Amino acid sequence: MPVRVQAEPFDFGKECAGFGQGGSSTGAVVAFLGRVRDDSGSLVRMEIEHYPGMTEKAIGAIAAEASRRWCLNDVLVVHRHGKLTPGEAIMMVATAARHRVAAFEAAEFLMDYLKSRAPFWKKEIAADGAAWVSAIAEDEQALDRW
Amino acid sequence: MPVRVQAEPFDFGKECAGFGQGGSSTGAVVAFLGRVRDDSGSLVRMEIEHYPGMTEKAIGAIAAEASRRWCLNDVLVVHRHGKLTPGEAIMMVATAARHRVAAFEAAEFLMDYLKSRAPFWKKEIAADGAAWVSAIAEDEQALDRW
Amino acid sequence: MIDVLYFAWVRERIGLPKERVETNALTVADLVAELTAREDRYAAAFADVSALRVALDQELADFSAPLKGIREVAFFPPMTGG
Amino acid sequence: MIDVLYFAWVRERIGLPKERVETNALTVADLVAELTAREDRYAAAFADVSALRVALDQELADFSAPLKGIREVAFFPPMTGG
Repeated sequence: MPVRVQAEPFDFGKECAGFGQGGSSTGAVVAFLGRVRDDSGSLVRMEIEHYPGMTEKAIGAIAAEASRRWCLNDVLVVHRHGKLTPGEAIMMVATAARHRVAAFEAAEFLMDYLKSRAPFWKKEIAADGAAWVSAIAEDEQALDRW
Repeated sequence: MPVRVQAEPFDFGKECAGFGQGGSSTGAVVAFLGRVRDDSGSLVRMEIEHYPGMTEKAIGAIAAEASRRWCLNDVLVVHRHGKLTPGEAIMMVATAARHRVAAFEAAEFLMDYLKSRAPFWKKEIAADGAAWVSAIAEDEQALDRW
Repeated sequence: MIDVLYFAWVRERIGLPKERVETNALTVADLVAELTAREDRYAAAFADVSALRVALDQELADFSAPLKGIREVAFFPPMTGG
Repeated sequence: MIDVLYFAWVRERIGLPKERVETNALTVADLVAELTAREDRYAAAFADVSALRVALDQELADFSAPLKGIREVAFFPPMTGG
């Protein structure tokens, strides 16, 4: 399954080990891992809410568009929801293509669209209170280059 | 060791599992894997020659420059030499940064410079003969964007 | 009858994740006006629609989009995945 | 005395990976001229220096670079790593 939305942790190393290894037409694999940062040093946990049903559909459409534009041999998106602790893996994408430029561009395209077009919302729970993470203009602008 | 030049195979999954996992200031990890492609279907093996001494020095300088430009929390380059079969891993880079844009850009910078500035030469041994891989103009031009 | 879903701080302000709404609203904007007129908590959630996004039957849409044939409307802030 | 190294098809054409060369060449280009004059296999390897790269003491350099103080010169085609 190229798209997985799950509450359970995933193992980035294992996912990378098993990705894009078949055949010899793949010359380049790019994998991206997003982790929970703790900038303030007081983050207790992150909670990720999503829109079941729409989430899978939206990511599937983004992954299909990337595969079409860059002729990918393989693509993978894993995104967690629920409660996460600092340092934990939030999500990953991986792309497999003949050449490195396609693999890099497709992975960045996936990330840019997942950021702003997949229905996830992050809330940071710190020692002194909780706050929803705000979308930033840069992330919206990042879509313009595609 | 952030730079390894070796004849032995490496395990991309294991390298990814162990990379950039410490602390909670890393929000983004990008890993790239280069594999031996067999476009013609007749490739028997690839042989990679390098310049011992200069190789480590050149890659070290490229990695240091990437760390400086993008303020990386971690960086890794592994590159093999010797005989490889189709589908085998040739090399990998990994970068860890606070944000995704830095991690992606640094990984692409590393790849662009390794392609054209690290002393490796690939030879393809096919059923019907052997030939050195030619450098392509695009790879040289790719350096212009940095 | 239409299912209306709320996510993130929209859900928190309105105080529920989902409700069935009896409406004759022709567009999303009409539905927002109806909901806003109901109670303060709706007015608080919809105070600035430029800060909100809407999905119709799980596809992103505009506030001017017609509701004809739509079974599920969702309101939420800009997404912050990845 | 200077160590001269050859890699990839330069090594194959010249037929050896490394040699010690007695030379008074002031620049890389002078050294190339001396080597080219030696034997056909050198002339074949250095026929088109625009297709070659040179490193002095393991740092990329130009063919116009001076050899003073240099202990190791390496000739090779454009790199194809990654």
